[in-house]
Amino acid sequence: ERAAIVMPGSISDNGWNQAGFEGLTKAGEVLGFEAAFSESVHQPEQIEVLSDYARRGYDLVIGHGGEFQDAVERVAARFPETMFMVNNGLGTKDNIANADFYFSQIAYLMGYVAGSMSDTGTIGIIAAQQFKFTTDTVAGYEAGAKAANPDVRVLVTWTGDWDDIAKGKEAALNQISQGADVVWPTMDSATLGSMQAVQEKGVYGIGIYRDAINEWPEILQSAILDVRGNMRSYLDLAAAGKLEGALYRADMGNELAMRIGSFHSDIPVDVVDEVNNLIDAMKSGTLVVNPQ
Amino acid sequence: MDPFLNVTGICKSFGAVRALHNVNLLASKGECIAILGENGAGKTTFASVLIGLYQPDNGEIKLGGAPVSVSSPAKAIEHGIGMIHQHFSLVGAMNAEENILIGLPSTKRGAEARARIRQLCSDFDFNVDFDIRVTEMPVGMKQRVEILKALFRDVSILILDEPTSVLAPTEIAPFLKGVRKLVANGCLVFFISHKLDEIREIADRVMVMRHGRVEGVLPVATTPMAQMSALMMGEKPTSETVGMPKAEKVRNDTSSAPDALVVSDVCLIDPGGAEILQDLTLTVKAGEILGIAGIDGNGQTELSEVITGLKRQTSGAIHLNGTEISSASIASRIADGIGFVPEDRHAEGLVLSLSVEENLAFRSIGDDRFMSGGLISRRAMHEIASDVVAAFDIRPPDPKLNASALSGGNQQKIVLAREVARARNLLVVVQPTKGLDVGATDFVQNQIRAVAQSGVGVLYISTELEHVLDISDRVAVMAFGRITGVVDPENTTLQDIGLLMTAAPEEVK
Amino acid sequence: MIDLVLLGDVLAGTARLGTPIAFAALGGVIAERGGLYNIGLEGQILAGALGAAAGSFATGSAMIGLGCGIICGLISGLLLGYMSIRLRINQLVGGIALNLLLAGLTAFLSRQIFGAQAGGARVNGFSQINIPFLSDLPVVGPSLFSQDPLFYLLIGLAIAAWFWLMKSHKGLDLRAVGENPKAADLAGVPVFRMQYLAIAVSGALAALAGVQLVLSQVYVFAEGMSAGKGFIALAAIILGRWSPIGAICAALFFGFCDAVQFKLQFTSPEIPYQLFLILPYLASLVALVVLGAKASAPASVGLPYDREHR
Amino acid sequence: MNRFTMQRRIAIALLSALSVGGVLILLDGHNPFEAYKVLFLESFLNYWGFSNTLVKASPMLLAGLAVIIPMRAGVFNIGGEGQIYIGGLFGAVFALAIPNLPGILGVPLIFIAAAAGGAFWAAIPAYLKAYRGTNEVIVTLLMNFIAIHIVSYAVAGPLLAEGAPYPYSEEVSDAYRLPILMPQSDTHAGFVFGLGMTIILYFWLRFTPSGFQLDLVGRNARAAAYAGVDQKKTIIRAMLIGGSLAGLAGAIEVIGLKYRLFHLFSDGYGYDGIVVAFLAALNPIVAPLTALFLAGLSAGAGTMQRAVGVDSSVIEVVEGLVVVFVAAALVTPRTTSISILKLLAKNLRLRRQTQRRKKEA
Ligand SMILES: Nc1ncnc2c1ncn2[C@@H]1O[C@H](COP(=O)(O)OP(=O)(O)OP(=O)(O)O)[C@@H](O)[C@H]1O
Ligand SMILES: Nc1ncnc2c1ncn2[C@@H]1O[C@H](COP(=O)(O)OP(=O)(O)OP(=O)(O)O)[C@@H](O)[C@H]1O
Ligand SMILES: [Mg+2]
Ligand SMILES: [Mg+2]
Repeated sequence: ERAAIVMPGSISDNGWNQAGFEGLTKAGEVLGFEAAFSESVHQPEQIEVLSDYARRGYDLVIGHGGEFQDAVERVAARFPETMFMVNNGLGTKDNIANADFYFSQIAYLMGYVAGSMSDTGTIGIIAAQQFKFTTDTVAGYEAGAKAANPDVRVLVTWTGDWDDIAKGKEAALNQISQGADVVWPTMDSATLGSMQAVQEKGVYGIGIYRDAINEWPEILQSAILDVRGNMRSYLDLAAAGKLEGALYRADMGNELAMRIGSFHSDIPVDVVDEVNNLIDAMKSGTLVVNPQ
Repeated sequence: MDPFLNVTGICKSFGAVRALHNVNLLASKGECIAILGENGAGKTTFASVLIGLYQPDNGEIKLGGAPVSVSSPAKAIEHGIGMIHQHFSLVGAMNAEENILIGLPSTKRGAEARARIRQLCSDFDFNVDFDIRVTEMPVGMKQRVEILKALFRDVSILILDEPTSVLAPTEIAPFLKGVRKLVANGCLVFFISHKLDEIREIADRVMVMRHGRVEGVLPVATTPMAQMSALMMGEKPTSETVGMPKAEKVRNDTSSAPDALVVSDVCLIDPGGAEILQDLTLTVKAGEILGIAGIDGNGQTELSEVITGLKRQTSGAIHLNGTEISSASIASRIADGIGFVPEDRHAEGLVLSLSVEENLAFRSIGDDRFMSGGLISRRAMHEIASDVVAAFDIRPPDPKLNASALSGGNQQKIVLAREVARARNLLVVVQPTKGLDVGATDFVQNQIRAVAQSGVGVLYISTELEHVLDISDRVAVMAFGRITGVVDPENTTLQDIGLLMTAAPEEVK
Repeated sequence: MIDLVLLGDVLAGTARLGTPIAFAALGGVIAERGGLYNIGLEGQILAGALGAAAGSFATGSAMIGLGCGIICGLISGLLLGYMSIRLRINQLVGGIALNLLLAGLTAFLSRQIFGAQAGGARVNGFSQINIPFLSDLPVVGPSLFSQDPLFYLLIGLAIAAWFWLMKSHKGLDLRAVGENPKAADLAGVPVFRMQYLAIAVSGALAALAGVQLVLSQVYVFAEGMSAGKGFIALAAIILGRWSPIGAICAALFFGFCDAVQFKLQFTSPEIPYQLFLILPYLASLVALVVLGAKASAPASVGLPYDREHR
Repeated sequence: MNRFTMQRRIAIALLSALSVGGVLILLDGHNPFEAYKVLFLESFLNYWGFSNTLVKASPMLLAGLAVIIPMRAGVFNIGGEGQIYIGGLFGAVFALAIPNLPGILGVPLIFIAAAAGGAFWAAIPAYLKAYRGTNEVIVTLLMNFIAIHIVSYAVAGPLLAEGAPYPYSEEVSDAYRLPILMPQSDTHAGFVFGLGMTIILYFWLRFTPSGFQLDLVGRNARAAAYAGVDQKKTIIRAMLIGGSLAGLAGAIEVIGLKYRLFHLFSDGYGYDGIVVAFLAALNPIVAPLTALFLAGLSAGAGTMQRAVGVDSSVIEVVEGLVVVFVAAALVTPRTTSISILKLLAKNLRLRRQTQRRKKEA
């Protein structure tokens, strides 16, 4: 079995791409896959790169990000024998599977924590660019925050750049000076800049992709979108030859792929409990967060 | 005693062109050596080797007995070698003072330096405006700045490459006197010029060059002019070299001819408010050569530009063959058959990065001569150029060569050849003989006469008074943007003209 | 009162966002005044950033990081100089290629130096310096007089560069080289040496932009962290009319617009955010048109000087 | 340096670039020879590799021409990137708004719309340059950023395809897609179209008065004025042509490759165009060669990563080095403006002469 992943950004971005890269290589080691990757593949090259892997006989070719959906559809039609997967994709075919996350669900939890912990009643979220992943996340975050505190004000800043660290920092400083005392940066490298500002100004932050409190002590809670775990779950299927052209959506029910991280010690027990209750409600289906 | 400068076996080629071939020379301090040679003979190249601009392919330079390597102009300056360049090398965006001080050690740039520059100016009787940038200067002033720059650098060897070509006659004498003083103080001066009378006046010896070789180094005092020319031309008599009999000097009777050009009451006020041209009126009849004499910077350039459309007059009218063209575009004036040899060949007369043949065509590219079937015919362009190159003796005779590779004089010939061929109704020439050797000058003057004889009016603007007097049917003198008088070149004295040239504005009224 | 706080915020943001651009623009001015385009600013910012991060990472000293960053900038500047001056490569092609090369090299080296945790390795940097008394002023105090040391260095360097370029003899020589290298050469200016000097200094200044990003702002190196600042700096050079002070003002103006842009996102969330992102570029454009930047570039910038060519 | 022949210079240059790069590849833990084999073989000599090269060369060629024409008039068009975006936007909007025309009609109209878009984006700096003396470099540069954000807004907002996970528009209808030249691949007719443009522009510059005069303005504006050429109009004309060409590059990306308008659909092709143009010494007829070179380098570099696993950061270094060294080799002493073709021709002639001489001897 051979699998290849094609990523839009750099494998050392501390974010989406790094998660994807590590996901495939780690899973490959465990499952005995031969794993290949291409990083920083931009729009015009997508088709070329995806086809090339298919042509080289990779059994599974993964487009890491919704921006690959269209190119994967084109290429998949040409290589019916190859299985394709789009992380954060939307739209399946016989040999196209999608994997994505129920973003708004976990964002809701982050919003809830942030809303509960904000003294000022203002919290912020920073994103690079507006599309399904980010708009879902923002919506879930807002809803969660409102659930914790109906009067909360949620600041949203768009930086237009996933990797401009200085801009990430500036955006966070801006939100903080507007009164935000919890900030959730959701970019890639630029997240580092935002966290720097959070640390300097002594407010709280929220992590993404991994349990970020290990790196930044001011992290209240992290939305662990475990791309690794998510990929692991579908790579297991692939290894068993059972991967189908279906949507594999990770939600709070799939802890391997999506879960929350460690709680900051400042968070009172009752908030922790409420969050855990929310998770249970999500799992049981009594709490449905939109957009789904 | 060892000679001060000993040059042996210098060779320099540019591609296939052998610009210098085994040049040897001994020279001592306190001597002025003129370098004489046809256009393209290698004079500037030799000077450029001395100054470290070109690295010779072969050969050795010894100074005071010791071999020196002049690997850059900075090195040359260290060795006390300075040069005034044929084509100005000034920084346009800076003023005169800055241009003179560039590159000097800091110790020589203080307040005393400024005082010394002004002292030099008055010693040489130079009129330099220190408040304007070089781009705003008339050519004559640029040349004065170029000269000051070299003089300021306390050199023991000074090379002057055609230094007087755009100086006013009144400035030449004091300049030559100044140079003599330098020589007397022990400076070794090389004086490159096509003007035999200047050479005679200033040089001790003359080094005659031809096709990159030194044909001889002769004492000026005892060598007849004819011998110098003969050496320079390679034994052939002047007129034959240029392929045309020297025309009889015939004055055209144009009194009954129609007016080719009428300029009436033209004023030109520059953006700064200065009156460059003031109520200027003149007429050129068809077939007549009207000379314009005057000190450089008195509005001659602007007059030519107003007539050809490069500048728009503030008021007044211009008629060509009775039709008003006061506000016609440059293109339409070109189409009307106005030929124009501008003052600055590098700035506008030529496109240095184009080939000779393209330069010969670019101002008439839409003409039938250059077109076939609605497209530019590169072949026609080449054939026409081959003819012109032969007729004007442009060297090296390769129409595909970039114009930048040609010597100054040969470049000038390109411009002249093109415009002479273009002029159907009027030919305006400014400093047409600038940088031309004796033979080429004769040839060009003949060409201009021939153009006039074919019925075209010619406006001949030059600071070379002799050439103006020699060729013109009438001479108008310009000063301060006005015509201060129109004289008959046969019956006038230099003194009269000199008076008119310097007439104060109020006297003119 | 709110407005004053807002103003203070924006000013502080201006300094933060504008400083790296200003360093790079200052570098660009020096190079262009000497007749060389430095299109490699973007790559040199990265080189400086990596140098600073590596230096500080290895020794724990921000000062050594600063030194390493500057050295990386000098080297990358000299490299570009060699390409433009000696090899006479088209200066745009050379600069673009240098950007590509340095983007790759810094990424490669950072992966080697910091390992897989590339983005994560945090290093020691500078902290803010409060200028006594001035930093206590309302509004401008906290924003302008309580900055990191490199901001003050920027101001100092800008004034020094202006003085050197416009008032000193060597500065005159350098400008002459940029205007007409042949004239300068013939007047005895060592043209090539001056150009190497200018391009090396230019590289070092651009590198300071990267150093500032790493040692004063985010304390980590990240691939591609220059994020286009080198290109904005190119615009600032022109908007600042090739003057050190002007370029810095232009860079800070750009930073100002970017800072304002962030504020506007809060006040008008209904407007598409892309319009706000456009603001700094649009404002610079308008400023250019309004100010009528007629001033022209050094006459010979970009043209390789060849002594024997005429 | 002067003593080396052209081939020797290029060979030496490539060797130096590759050995420096080879060291890095070695450091990265791969076999440089294997990597280089892939780099060269798979960019030109392999069906798929060559097809990738052609796909990339198409926008690069048009973007290169979009730099060449204005530059020949003395205008520095850094704005190719922005013009590509706006051209792509105009083309896509047209294609999506009027989806039912037959291809024979629709495609030319899309091209016209895209050219108009690019020309419009170029007209602004052109006007500012010609009539207000504003420096075009900065205007075009700033407008690139603006254009990218405009397209970003368009595809995330009004043009966003239904249910799209990422900002992109609906697909253009089948009739509008450019024909595929190499079966099974994505090699669309864009490069051929670019070649056509190249030839037209070459002849225009060389054999028509208006083209010749445009060139004059760039070489010596004062001489051009003296030759009666209206500098302002020429600048505008050159920029409109340049902008149209870049706009066409945008259209080709949309209806040739992606069939949709994407956020960030051009990956710096406008800037690649600058390299293409200057490597070609601003001679249009050489631009296809330099575009192929640059595209092949980039395509080959990609395969080097996929086939051998060389780190992409190392590949960028190798690409940068190759461009630098080849550019250095192409600079001939003292004749920077001589085109590659001319040089090659000259070299061939020289070689034949020496061979003949050898035979005679
Ligand atoms: N840099 C150069 N590149 C190519 N050819 C050159 C160069 N410099 C000089 N030449 C050639 O060398 C020859 C000598 O030129 P040079 O300028 O020395 O002539 P000159 O005697 O000064 O002529 P003129 O009186 O016209 O100024 C000419 O044929 C010229 O074309
Ligand atoms: N770097 C450049 N900058 C500006 N113009 C150039 C440059 N290189 C070439 N040209 C001009 O482009 C035009 C066409 O180029 P090309 O090289 O084909 O002309 P050419 O050399 O005259 O052709 P040929 O030698 O086949 O007759 C010519 O006018 C040429 O001078
Ligand atoms: Mg000469
Ligand atoms: Mg001469």
